[in-house]
Amino acid sequence: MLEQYGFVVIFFLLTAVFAVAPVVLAWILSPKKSSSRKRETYESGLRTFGKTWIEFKPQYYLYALAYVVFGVESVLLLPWAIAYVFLPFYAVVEATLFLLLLGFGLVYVWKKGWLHWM
Amino acid sequence: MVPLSWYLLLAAALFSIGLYGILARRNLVMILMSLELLLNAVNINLIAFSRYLEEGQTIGRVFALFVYVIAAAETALGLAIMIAVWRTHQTVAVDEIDALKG
Amino acid sequence: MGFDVSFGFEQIAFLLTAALTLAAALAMVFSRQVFHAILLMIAVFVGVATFYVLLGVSFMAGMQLFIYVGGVSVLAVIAIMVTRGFMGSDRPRPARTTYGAAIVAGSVFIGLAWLILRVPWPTVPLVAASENDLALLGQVLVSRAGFVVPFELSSLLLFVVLLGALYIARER
Amino acid sequence: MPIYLRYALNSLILLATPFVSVLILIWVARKVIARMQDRLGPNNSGTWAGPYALFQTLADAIKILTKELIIPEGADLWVFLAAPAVVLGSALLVWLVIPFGPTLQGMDPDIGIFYVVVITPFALFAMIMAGWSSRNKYAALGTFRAVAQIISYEIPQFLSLLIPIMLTGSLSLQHLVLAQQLPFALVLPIPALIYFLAMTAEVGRLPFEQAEADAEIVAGYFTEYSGMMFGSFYLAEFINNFSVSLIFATLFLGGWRGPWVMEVPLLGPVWLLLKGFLVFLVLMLFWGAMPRLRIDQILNINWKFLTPLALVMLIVVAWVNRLAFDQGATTLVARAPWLFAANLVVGLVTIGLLKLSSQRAQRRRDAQSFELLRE
Repeated sequence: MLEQYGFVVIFFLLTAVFAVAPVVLAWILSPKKSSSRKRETYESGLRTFGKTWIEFKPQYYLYALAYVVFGVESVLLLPWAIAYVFLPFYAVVEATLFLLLLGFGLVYVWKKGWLHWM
Repeated sequence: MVPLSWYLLLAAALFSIGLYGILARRNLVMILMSLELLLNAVNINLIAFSRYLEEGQTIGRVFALFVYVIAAAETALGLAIMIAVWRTHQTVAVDEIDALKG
Repeated sequence: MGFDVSFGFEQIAFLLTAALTLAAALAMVFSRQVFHAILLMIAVFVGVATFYVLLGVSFMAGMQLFIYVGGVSVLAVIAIMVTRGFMGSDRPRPARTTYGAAIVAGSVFIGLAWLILRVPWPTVPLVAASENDLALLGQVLVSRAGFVVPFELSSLLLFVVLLGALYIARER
Repeated sequence: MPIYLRYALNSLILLATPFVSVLILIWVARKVIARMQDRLGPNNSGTWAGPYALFQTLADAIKILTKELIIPEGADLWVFLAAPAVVLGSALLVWLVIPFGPTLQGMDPDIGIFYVVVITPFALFAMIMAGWSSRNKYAALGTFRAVAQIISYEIPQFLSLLIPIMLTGSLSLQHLVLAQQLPFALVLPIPALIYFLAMTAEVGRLPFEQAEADAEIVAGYFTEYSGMMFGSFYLAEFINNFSVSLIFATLFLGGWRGPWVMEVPLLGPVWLLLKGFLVFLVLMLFWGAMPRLRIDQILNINWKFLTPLALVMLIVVAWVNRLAFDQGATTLVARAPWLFAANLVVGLVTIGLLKLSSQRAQRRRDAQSFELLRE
């Protein structure tokens, strides 16, 4: 039964080869004359100053949060969408309720201004 | 097919590794991630059981789906709390966040 | 016990994936860098998804990757990026705690393994895998005799999580 | 034994296709954009670049292969090296399931289009790996913007993807093509539009080009990459552009369906590549014509426009399709007028609401400037 996955395994292995090949090829062909001046972190031509890592706004987290909630929600609808053709009418009503609740959440967050970029 | 016991042993191993992570790490992110390992172990069990022992093979999968929902919800809330704690305490190590009173 | 099986494509694939997954999981809980731990966690998730493919439920493998790699891991990365834990490594706990944790986890595993090996589990599935039974899954999920109440409740849960988490994490 | 050889050969063909087509498409893109900006673009100025400089891309590829690979100090070596491979690999993996013809497809797994969806996060993680490992402020900034943009647009993309799945009742890409007695873009113009915009944002093409934003943050998450490591990102970007075009053509433009395809099966890939090329051309025209939106505008468009619209469309299509079905319209062609009318109504209402909100914003701005004047 799993013999069909033979193709997938071979395809995945070859994909890995193809993904690594360009860099390996370049590593063979390219000159290797590294110097500490070259290896400096890029900073528009200036010498690097300060911490190279800055702390970011929690704002980004809010979007990630909204993404995860919406993603899980829509992925839960996937089995429903596949079965939609065979489902009775009340299933449409259920999915509508499901989506309306989510939409209500979006509108609430929107009106509260929590998705407003600062 | 692979015997069911192999899957169960695998899930048990994953569960124990996750448990170790929860007990031994200090960073809140690491703890939440170890918790995901536990949930993954549970899901392997659910799906293996539904595949081997259930005739319709749907109930186990539906349960696994709900476990996914819980996992996502738990991570989202846990990390939100972590960020709030970071803002007030400037730390994410659990043994330093015991001053919840003040 | 079920260990007297012939080693075909599937058994080898299982053992290989299991070894890689468990190695990644171990490396994850021991890694000092939190970001490396997240990358290793993704490796674990991919491994678990491979088990679902081996079990013949590739839909769950897709779900696993979508929710964990696309959701939870991204969330974790962004969370450590906005706190300064991102660059920093995680200081280890005192050795006593670590040994204690290892002992607890080890004994839990031994206990579970002992319990599992005592039971004569089946070595072959009850029924053959059915082709494309995703529609059945959807029907069970939203039918009144099935799981429609948890289905709607999960929507409610996610709604509450959206509001609650945004309320906690937003800037004041 | 021969079966595995055949598998390997098929895989090789499947994997070589994106590389070869991208060599041509980069040339096309450069020509198109040059013409839009009243330039010649790559041309044969007395060298050996071939007629119309067709081999320019090949020459560039050889050149970039011989450039030095610089690894910045402080970089996390293995993560830094893995990122280009991961991004290229995830761009190539999609080609496993693209249906070129009724039987001409690498594989048709039962999760079909869902496979394409779950590949995207890996490319996202390659970006995060690149941005994290190079220890560079610009790279970090670019990573953040890229992540915020890509994860946001995944939502409307997925929601509008649910609509064709709903009408097909399957995830298999072959079934999705076979269900399109009419191309879904004609039946469902609004979901197609949402999907197209979200897809443009996913690959970071110009109205939504915040990840690279070369004028603001140098080159975004791959600032520190040089030589072929940069080349891998560039290659993956173009492969992604083309494969999302092909996926869009499969989902909404009827895929390999076309006249005489049943008589001559070899026409299947021709039709698909033609449709995909047209979508790709539109992407390139956007690239040449559009200004860059700010990150807050991009996120606002997503969360305050596309996502609610996709939610509404999902509900409306579910209801209208069911009602039409109950009225006896059992085929897609019979339901098409219903669905199209519903799309039209939603579209008009949306335009009306947009007008209203822009008027209100204008009034608010007027009031503010009036206040300023009075002071």
